[in-house]
Amino acid sequence: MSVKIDIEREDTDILILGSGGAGLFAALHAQQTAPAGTRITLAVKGLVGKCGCTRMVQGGYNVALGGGDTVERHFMDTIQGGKWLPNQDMAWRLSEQAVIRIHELENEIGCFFDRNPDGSLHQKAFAGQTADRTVHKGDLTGIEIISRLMEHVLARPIRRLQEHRAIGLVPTRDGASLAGVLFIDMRTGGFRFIRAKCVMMGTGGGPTMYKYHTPSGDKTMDGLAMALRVGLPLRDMEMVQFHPTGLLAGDHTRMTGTVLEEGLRGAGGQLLNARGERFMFDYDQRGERATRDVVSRGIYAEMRKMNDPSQIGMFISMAHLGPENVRRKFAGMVRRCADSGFDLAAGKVEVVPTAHYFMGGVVVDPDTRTAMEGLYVAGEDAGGAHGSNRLGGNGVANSTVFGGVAGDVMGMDIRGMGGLRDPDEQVLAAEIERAIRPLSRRPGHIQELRHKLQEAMWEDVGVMRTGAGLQRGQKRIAEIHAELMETGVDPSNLAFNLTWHDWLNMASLTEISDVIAKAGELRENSRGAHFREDFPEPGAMESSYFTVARQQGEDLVLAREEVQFTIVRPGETILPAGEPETLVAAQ
Amino acid sequence: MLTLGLYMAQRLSAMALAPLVLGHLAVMVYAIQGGLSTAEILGRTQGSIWWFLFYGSFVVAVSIHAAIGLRVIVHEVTRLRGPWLEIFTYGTGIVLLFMGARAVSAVTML
Amino acid sequence: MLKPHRHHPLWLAYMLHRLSGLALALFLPVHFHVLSMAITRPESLDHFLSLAANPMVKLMEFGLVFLLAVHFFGGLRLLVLEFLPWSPGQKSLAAASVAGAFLISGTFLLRAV
Amino acid sequence: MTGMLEVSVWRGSGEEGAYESYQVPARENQTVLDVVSWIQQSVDPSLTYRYACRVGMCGSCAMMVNGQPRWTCRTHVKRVLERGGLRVGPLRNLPVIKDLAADMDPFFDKWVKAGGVHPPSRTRYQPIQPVRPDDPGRVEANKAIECINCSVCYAACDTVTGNPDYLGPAALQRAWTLFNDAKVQDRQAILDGVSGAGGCHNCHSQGSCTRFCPNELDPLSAIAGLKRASARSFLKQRRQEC
Ligand SMILES: Cc1cc2nc3c(=O)[nH]c(=O)nc-3n(C[C@H](O)[C@H](O)[C@H](O)COP(=O)(O)OP(=O)(O)OC[C@H]3O[C@@H](n4cnc5c(N)ncnc54)[C@H](O)[C@@H]3O)c2cc1C
Ligand code: HEM
Ligand code: SF4
Ligand code: F3S
Ligand code: FES
Repeated sequence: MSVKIDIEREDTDILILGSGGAGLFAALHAQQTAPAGTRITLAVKGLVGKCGCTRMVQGGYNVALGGGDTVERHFMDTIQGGKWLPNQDMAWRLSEQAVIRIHELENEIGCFFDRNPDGSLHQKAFAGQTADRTVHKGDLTGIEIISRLMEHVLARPIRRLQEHRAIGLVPTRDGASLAGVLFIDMRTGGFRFIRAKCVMMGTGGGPTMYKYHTPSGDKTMDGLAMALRVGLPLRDMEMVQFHPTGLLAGDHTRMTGTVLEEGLRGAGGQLLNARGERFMFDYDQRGERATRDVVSRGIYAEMRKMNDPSQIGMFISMAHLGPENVRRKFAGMVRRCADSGFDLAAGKVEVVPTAHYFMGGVVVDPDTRTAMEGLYVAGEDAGGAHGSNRLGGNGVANSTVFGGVAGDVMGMDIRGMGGLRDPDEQVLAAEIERAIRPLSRRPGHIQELRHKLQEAMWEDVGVMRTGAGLQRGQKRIAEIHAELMETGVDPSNLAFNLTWHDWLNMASLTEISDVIAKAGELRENSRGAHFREDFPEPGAMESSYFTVARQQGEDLVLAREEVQFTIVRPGETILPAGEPETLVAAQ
Repeated sequence: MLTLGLYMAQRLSAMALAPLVLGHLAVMVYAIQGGLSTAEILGRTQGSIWWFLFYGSFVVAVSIHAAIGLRVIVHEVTRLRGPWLEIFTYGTGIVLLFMGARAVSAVTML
Repeated sequence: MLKPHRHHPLWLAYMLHRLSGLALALFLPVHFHVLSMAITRPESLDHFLSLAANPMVKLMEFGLVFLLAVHFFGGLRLLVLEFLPWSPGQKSLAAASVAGAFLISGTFLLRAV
Repeated sequence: MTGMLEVSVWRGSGEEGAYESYQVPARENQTVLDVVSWIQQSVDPSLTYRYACRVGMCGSCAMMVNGQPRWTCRTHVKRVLERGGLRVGPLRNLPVIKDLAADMDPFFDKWVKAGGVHPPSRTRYQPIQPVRPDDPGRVEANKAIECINCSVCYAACDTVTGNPDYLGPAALQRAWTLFNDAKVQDRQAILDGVSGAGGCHNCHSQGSCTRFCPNELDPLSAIAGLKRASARSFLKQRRQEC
């Protein structure tokens, strides 16, 4: 084999993976909290602030800012939305700290969120909320948040490693602590190992192993796959949130799967089947206005009923609201559809449910600490805050809140830490071995494998699941994984070699897909985003459990763990007696 | 390569030039239409303090304006910068000012 | 050939302004020199001015006045754009300045012949 | 649409390289990014390009398409096809890393240099400043809020090409937004930040920025605003000195 392996080694004090809401906030807070002179490095798979999903946030940011709404109410909505599975201490931290974080974003970072005529922040309600709680900047909230955060990070003495892909967490010899992280410098194709006392992982999950998905292309479950390989427990791995209306434009275009915003249905958009009939009322009395999971299942069921290979999706139609009106109210969305060749305002656009968000993640405590000393996880990579379902607007709140917490906690913890730790060279070597595996094999079509995986996940581990399907899914995933392991990449030029990275993406995706399917099999009931046709009941809330998966040697070990109701028990509430159930005016 | 100061100098001189250019054009049209000879023109301009001030300010403004204008073009086309760019700018301005002064004195003084 | 990213009126207006400014700036020293001959060598100035009857020279003069007019209106356009609270009619402004330039230089030419 | 597209793509790293031709199957719904992706995924695995969001939000995917800068994820092939073909190159005015991926660092360095960072006005423990949405400053600031820092305008501007110090349209537009932001206290600092050697006064109002901005933003006017504001403050200062 002609591949020569050099590893560049360097040290830093605090290392942050990813530049979404979690990564950027961690960097800023670490810089504020850590002792002067602490070296901070931000490493990211794309360009700082320009990759990941925080930038793609449209709807907004959940935070209770008075006017009747309270942190308690936000907390209760989160617990109920998560069907009693959330880690309650994390959900509480999320609701409580969101208040500070939004003030920080406005006052210190310089974000500007939409105002009411009197100058106060404007808030609206997503489905599943009992108060107008979502702060937003038009329907481009993420751009405002990430652009402003990015500016602050760029202007500070924070070392940036862009287009650096983390491929392995490398522990110390005893496996108890993290020594550092192995990267590929994508631009050169070389390896770089960076030791750090504290590492925060915020690589943002991202269920892109589904045929239809919304997240950005750089998100391929790398973080969770790395965590799995170092033996960390992952929870709620069966919980994949589908957004009901993803654009369907064919396999050959990257536009397929991208989101058509929720507001379209809220404003009265209708879902039609191929015969032009509305069908959502067959599935739920709220029709198109039902929650994401319900509408996704409705569309999926209707697709199955139609069973027409030439006509895959359903249609969203807005024209009855008046094309001019639609064009004005949803200017961005209409323009986006027009760019792709569809007329949203006057025609109808074909849609399918699309994988949107991953609730599962690394088990952490409310301070973002993991079972491994020196490793912190925040954002979509961390499990627990949302339980079985994430409310719209809680995603970006989660990543910014816990990213900031991680930065603060690392800045404090590092004071008590000794020197840098030495890596287990065997693990390091094994990670490199794993990454260069395809370079010594005959080049093949990785994209085809990705299609296969996406089909398998969509069909067998998708919107509606069965025990048999989940088992079939595991089999298919294993076959794809085996085929991937024998598929090579031309090693002649590794500099910015996207095909090599496609291979690595596939490796992470297959590893995690398997966990999703197994966790799905283990959960024999239907909660939130997880729906088992063979177990359609949610099960008793009192005895709720969540799934935990961890790699032990060659085996993936799964277990159910009981939910600890540390703050509130099912059937109870922490809202004062006499509080109305909802503060949102009925539509 | 413009800083605020140079920019203001260039724009203010342009504003000054605007009426002066119009005035000059009017004179030319008048002169040509009237079929005036050189001597006749000079006869009117020479010794006139008003013509001196008119063309004098034209020369000052245009020297500033053109020198800065050329500076920008030279910088953007040749990447000239630093002291040489300053020398070029001031040099151009001074040459224009000097030649212009000679012309004005020829036309308006006895 | 004009690169594709330059195919629009504002860029063309910019280039026209630049070329006219450059040409004027190059012509200026010549003009000053000719005028200053008025005292030093009046007879050669006369000779020079008599050339003005020549149609070729007429055309050149027209060109010069045209350049001045182009630059003048282009300059006014920029000054308006930069100093007045701004309205989006930039393209019409650019077109208007060229039209104005033709008008002025045209009258000049007509008068001259 | 059926048949093949004739696509030539810039291959090379740094200063060196050449256009290479590929035949790409034409599809009904196809963006320029899809064409580039197809080449990498199906015929030439070594082709490098950059994208992330694929919906026009991240500004990572800009390239030169038939000589014009564009976001490729939202540029439908039909709209830009010339004689059945496409010519795709890396963004102008930035160093090329490899093939279609440009190094965007200079763009962001200038963003920061232009003072594009919001100076904190209050702390996280103070109430959020009330700002009326119809406040004229806010209305002006809102205009550029959709900027995705894609660098398309930067690639379109010939002043950037000629004057390497020039901060460029996007960074200056950001400064103008901050200048109008009611939450920013020190306006003069912003004007000072854009009045240096590479500042707003170098803009020749070429307008290519506004012409090509995929989000229909208007850096040309924003820069004119900065020129106006700085000229006013210049004159005011002079008057005070006298
Ligand atoms: C289209 C869309 C709309 C959404 N709308 C909303 C909304 O309205 N409200 C809401 O609350 N939430 C919304 N979400 C969810 C929200 O975006 C996420 O919950 C949140 O932004 C996640 O933040 P993060 O920091 O964890 O990850 P991200 O922002 O996704 O960032 C992950 C970062 O990690 C990097 N990375 C990945 N792998 C590696 C690696 N191997 N090495 C180094 N770096 C790596 C990525 O490049 C990226 O920089 C939306 C999501 C999508 C996709
Ligand atoms: C007759 C004398 C003049 C000469 C020799 C002259 C010369 C020049 C030159 C060389 C430039 C630089 C061009 C560039 O940067 O692209 C320029 C720019 C400019 N001129 Fe003139 N000019 C003259 C008259 C005027 C007049 C009368 C006006 C105003 C009405 C004017 C307004 C401007 C402006 C606004 C610019 C700046 C253009 C820019 O930054 O792109 N000029 N001039
Ligand atoms: S102004 Fe427009 S073209 Fe320029 S960076 Fe912003 S979005 Fe892109
Ligand atoms: S293209 Fe360039 S010159 Fe000015 S108006 Fe735009 S920045
Ligand atoms: S890929 Fe994000 S803007 Fe095109």
